[in-house]
Amino acid sequence: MKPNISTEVGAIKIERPTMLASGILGISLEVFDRLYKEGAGALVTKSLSKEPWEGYPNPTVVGVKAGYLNAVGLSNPGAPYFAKMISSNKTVPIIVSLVGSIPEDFDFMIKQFENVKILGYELNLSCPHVEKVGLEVGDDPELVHKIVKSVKTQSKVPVIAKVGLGSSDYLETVRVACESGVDAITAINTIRAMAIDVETTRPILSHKIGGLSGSAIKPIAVRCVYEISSQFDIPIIGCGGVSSWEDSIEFILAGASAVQVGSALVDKWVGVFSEINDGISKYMEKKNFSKIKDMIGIAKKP
Amino acid sequence: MKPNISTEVGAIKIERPTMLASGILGISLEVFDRLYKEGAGALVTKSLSKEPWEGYPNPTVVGVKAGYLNAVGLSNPGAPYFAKMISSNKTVPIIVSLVGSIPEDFDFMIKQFENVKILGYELNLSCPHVEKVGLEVGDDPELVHKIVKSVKTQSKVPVIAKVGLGSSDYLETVRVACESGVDAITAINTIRAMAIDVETTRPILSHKIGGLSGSAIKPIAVRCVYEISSQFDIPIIGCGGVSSWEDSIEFILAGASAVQVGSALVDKWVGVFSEINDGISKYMEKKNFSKIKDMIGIAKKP
Amino acid sequence: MQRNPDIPTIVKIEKVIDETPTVRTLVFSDEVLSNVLPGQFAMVWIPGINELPMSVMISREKGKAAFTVRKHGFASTELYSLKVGEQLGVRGPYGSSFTIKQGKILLVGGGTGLVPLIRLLTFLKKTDDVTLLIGSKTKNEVFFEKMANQILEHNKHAVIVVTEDGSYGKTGLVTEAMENLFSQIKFDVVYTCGPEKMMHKVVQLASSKNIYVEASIERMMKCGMGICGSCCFGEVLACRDGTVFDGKYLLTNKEFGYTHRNKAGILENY
Amino acid sequence: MQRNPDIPTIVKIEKVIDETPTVRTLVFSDEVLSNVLPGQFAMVWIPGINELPMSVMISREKGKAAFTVRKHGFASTELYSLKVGEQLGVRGPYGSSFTIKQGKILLVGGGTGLVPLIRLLTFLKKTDDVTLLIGSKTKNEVFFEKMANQILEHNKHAVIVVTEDGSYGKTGLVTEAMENLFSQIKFDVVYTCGPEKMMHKVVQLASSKNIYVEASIERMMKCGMGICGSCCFGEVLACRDGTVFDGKYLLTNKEFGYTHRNKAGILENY
Ligand SMILES: Cc1cc2nc3c(=O)[nH]c(=O)nc-3n(C[C@H](O)[C@H](O)[C@H](O)COP(=O)(O)OP(=O)(O)OC[C@H]3O[C@@H](n4cnc5c(N)ncnc54)[C@H](O)[C@@H]3O)c2cc1C
Ligand SMILES: Cc1cc2nc3c(=O)[nH]c(=O)nc-3n(C[C@H](O)[C@H](O)[C@H](O)COP(=O)(O)OP(=O)(O)OC[C@H]3O[C@@H](n4cnc5c(N)ncnc54)[C@H](O)[C@@H]3O)c2cc1C
Ligand SMILES: Cc1cc2nc3c(=O)[nH]c(=O)nc-3n(C[C@H](O)[C@H](O)[C@H](O)COP(=O)(O)O)c2cc1C
Ligand SMILES: Cc1cc2nc3c(=O)[nH]c(=O)nc-3n(C[C@H](O)[C@H](O)[C@H](O)COP(=O)(O)O)c2cc1C
Ligand code: FES
Ligand code: FES
Repeated sequence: MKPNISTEVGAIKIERPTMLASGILGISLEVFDRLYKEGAGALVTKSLSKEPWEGYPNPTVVGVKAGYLNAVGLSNPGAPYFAKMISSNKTVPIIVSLVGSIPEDFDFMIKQFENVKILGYELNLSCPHVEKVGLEVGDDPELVHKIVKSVKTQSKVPVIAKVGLGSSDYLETVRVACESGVDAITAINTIRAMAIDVETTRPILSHKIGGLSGSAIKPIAVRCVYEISSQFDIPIIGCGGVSSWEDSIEFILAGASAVQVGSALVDKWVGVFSEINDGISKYMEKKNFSKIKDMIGIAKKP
Repeated sequence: MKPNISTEVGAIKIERPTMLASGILGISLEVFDRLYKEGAGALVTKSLSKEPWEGYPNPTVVGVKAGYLNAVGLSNPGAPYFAKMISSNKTVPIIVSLVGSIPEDFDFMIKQFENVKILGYELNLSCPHVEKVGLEVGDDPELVHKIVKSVKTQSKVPVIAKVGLGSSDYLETVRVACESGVDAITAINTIRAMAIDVETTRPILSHKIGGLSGSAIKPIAVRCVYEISSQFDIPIIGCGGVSSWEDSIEFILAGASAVQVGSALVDKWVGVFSEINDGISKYMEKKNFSKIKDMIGIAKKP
Repeated sequence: MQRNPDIPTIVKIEKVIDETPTVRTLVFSDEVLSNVLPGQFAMVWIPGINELPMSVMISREKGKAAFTVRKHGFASTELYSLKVGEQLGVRGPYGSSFTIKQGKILLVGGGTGLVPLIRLLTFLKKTDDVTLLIGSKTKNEVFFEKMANQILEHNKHAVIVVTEDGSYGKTGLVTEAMENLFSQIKFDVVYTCGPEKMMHKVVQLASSKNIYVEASIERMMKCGMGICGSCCFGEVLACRDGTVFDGKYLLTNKEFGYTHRNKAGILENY
Repeated sequence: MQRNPDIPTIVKIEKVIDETPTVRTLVFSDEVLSNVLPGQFAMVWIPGINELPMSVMISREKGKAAFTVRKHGFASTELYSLKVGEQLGVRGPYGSSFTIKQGKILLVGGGTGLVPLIRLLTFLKKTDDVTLLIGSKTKNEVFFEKMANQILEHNKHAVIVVTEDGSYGKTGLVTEAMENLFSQIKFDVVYTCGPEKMMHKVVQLASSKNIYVEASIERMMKCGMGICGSCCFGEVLACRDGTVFDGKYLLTNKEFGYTHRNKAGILENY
């Protein structure tokens, strides 16, 4: 029998455990539809704000030896525009990523999606390069509490909190988010980092400091998933450097119910999803796992 | 005229800006002497504790895609033994790394080195995989204050604090260390991370979680050096993923007065120091920098 | 060590050529960019200023490449204003390229859209019969005419300039000149690059005659490598799936010729 | 994709061979390890238990490699006790190898120190005149005698076993037998691997006769790749500069034959 690679992230049920990470190509329904057909189990949108944001000037994305740096600056068309754009959606499993500074920002945005078919929300509490949102929210437990509480009251669909490594203990953010009723955790976002060009003696990104993604951060992300799943009883989505089925299994063994793929698109393009799904399926067959659930967190056995 | 690659880290003057990082081969005077002759400007010892430590069982060091993971567990022969071992030193520029939990630990260790020729101490406030020392100290500002104050009172040589990314704001640790009188900062140590083998479904390191080093962490380390040098007036030693002269210049442009090299020894072995020194020298010649100081922090220009 | 295409390589401008009062070609040495395929582009970092996608222009000297830039807004004007000896960061090459076909070939270019077409000329066979249509508003905005003639000197060829105001060459729109040619010559393939409205018309015309046609598309680009999504063009990404698409596909893309996204990702009309 | 030698590759034990009551050979498939040079070792992960350095043993089957392990303390006993079908992680190969010389060759091995010497035999020329001295405490601890004879069947050769209690072969220490041979034969090269006291004597004897000699050194190993420092041996690192060193160097190293470091890095006497 073919193994079943569908998975559940709390109340979110998806056919395949590989999602598109937020901010990656996540700007149009047509692209979502294409990636869904290519094998992504769910599509997380770019993080949306109340109003459209242009983001930072270029350079906003560059390579480094073991990954990528970006300070896109959360450019996005704004929640109202985006909600309208995907309002015709019937089939694509979309998770809407939201970014804001106060509960009211989130309330406003959630209203926009009231009649739009989406799987859930992902709260970006972890963007490392824009002021007053992202990590600056995630690093403030009281604010996290208020935002999650409020979003949970407003939202009819599950709510995921996306955390990252900021200037406070991310496990504290997870704790507060869990206590405030969040349905799942995505870990992790990019890690604050920079690159300086030695010829011009300048930081390369226009914002100077950006976020590191890709293979470089995978061992850190796996550690975070392992720590969260060891300390909390909450579904986890692993994110950070996933580029192969082995990486995905590694996150699942550490405690993730699903994974998100971002930077790996550079090397593998849209075929990355089916490549990973097939690999997971073959692995499960070989190892006699019949469903994803049987693998989640088993690296924690003593 | 040949550029001058000697540098000063506060009161510590060294002939070349490339140091051996703590924990790397740092176990015998003979090896230090060899690496000094190979071009290292200074040699930082393994972090020493009051008593000998065996460290964790193997596996303690393994590769990952973009670097290395280690949880050696601070194995070391103890400060008294080590002090005796290097007591005959006359020529090698040694920086003694110390690890402990309370000020008294450090006081005891510093006594051992009273009559030994060393350049300075590096306080390991940042080892990410041993309990009650390293990051668990670095994450506690009050303890950092007490330890640094006490060490500064005892020590006749300069004292460096080595920081890393823990569960609190590392810039706060830097601030407290500076206010407590530390002479320089080394940034950064390895970052908590892990790898799980998918075939056996087990964490690879015996300690499960270890520290990530190598190319993977370089952009994060450069960011930290840049942030510290933007906010504090303190000499900085850059560490994390240095494997070429370009990397070293990148750290210097970000604000470092010198760099430490660790994981790069795997690929380049002991020739790494002279390779980097030569590269720095050629770069300075081409760019018309006559001394290291002229390059420190210039990436911060607007 | 192989160079990482996603990390800027610093090059130094060695020569600046004034093509028109608002267009300049900046020449520099770079082995990798000197060898890109026609249609491929680079992300060009003007340190301290911005980074822009630029088609890679040929240089007739070995190991050299160039950008031909029109001064327009802030970033392109800064790029245009760089002097010999100043530095640029280049990453790439990115994107797909024109498919090299043989026979009776028509190229239709406007403005800096000529850049990839000029490179394409250097990839054609000596046996090809090549017609290049250069569209321009007015005489002093015409460039690359002489260079195109030189590249094609051993081919059966025609380089035809069309100005809207009739100050040079033929008068009218380049697409009108193209319709005229179509009534005389049966082309095997049409390549186009320039303003999207123009390309849209070219693709429609060629398709209506069942002639294979390819166009190179411009969209807002940030990463150039297919992750940021800013160049999204229907369900494809211009930087990665393109920039070159064939006419058959383009006519199914409802953005083609009508809309593109701004920096925030909002659709705007052309 | 090339495999990263520093990440454990999981292999499955396919065959277990009892060599003596306390020594077993575990055979597995691994293209990389099947082709290592004589003297090279792997770091062998016994999942959930520990990781130990092990010389890579040959297998006579293509694409296979093996470890020959003596049960001793906790980790080696766990390794020894593994069954067919169980998994091991292997990383490497690490370390230098014996220099292949020609002529009259003497190999002096003790215990599992025979492992790299047996591999070395497979690298010798058919024209070499080869003598292998196998030292052992007693008869039932002798192994690899037959295999050595088989490998050398087309060479002029002698495989001589020396037991301390005289229960098999010659009686006495292997180094005594070596002195005897030296009085009869002029060897061109001597290779040795085994207990360090034994190797020390072998190196001294060969050097006193001006015969080129190499020995493979064991030290506490953690990383295997030259960063942790645990295998430090004077100013060299056994895992990286060695494990094979020539006699001339070894006699300048004041640790050789006398001291080694424990897990904390403290020098202990042999
Ligand atoms: C694949 C590709 C190849 C190109 N090749 C050339 C070339 O060879 N020569 C040339 O002169 N121009 C070329 N362009 C256009 C160029 O990148 C700029 O869009 C143009 O120079 C305007 O820049 P600006 O600074 O004046 O823009 P601004 O004045 O800041 O903005 C004006 C408009 O320019 C466009 N623009 C600005 N930034 C970008 C960006 N990062 N990506 C895409 N469009 C942008 C937008 O439509 C914007 O609304 C190319 C564009 C693309 C996508
Ligand atoms: C390069 C090299 C090749 C080797 N090849 C073989 C081989 O082919 N077959 C074989 O049986 N043994 C081999 N050994 C020895 C083996 O690695 C172990 O040292 C031995 O099996 C004892 O392990 P243990 O678990 O019984 O040790 P324990 O009982 O835990 O300790 C006993 C002693 O074993 C040594 N030891 C333990 N762990 C290590 C370690 N990580 N590195 C080095 N020494 C250690 C120490 O001297 C220790 O004091 C080799 C060692 C090295 C360095
Ligand atoms: C270009 C780019 C844009 C991103 N934008 C967002 C974003 O808008 N919101 C968000 O939560 N994460 C954003 N991220 C972070 C990714 O979702 C992901 O957490 C991170 O890249 C790590 O995954 P990866 O290593 O697979 O790329 C972005 C990452 C990149 C590279
Ligand atoms: C095997 C190993 C052992 C280490 N031991 C120590 C240590 O004892 N004390 C310490 O402060 N840092 C220790 N470190 C961290 C290094 O000093 C350095 O901060 C880190 O490896 C990043 O530098 P790199 O990328 O150049 O290796 C160790 C690192 C490695 C890889
Ligand atoms: S420019 Fe980023 S996806 Fe095309
Ligand atoms: S075993 Fe780590 S340096 Fe040799």
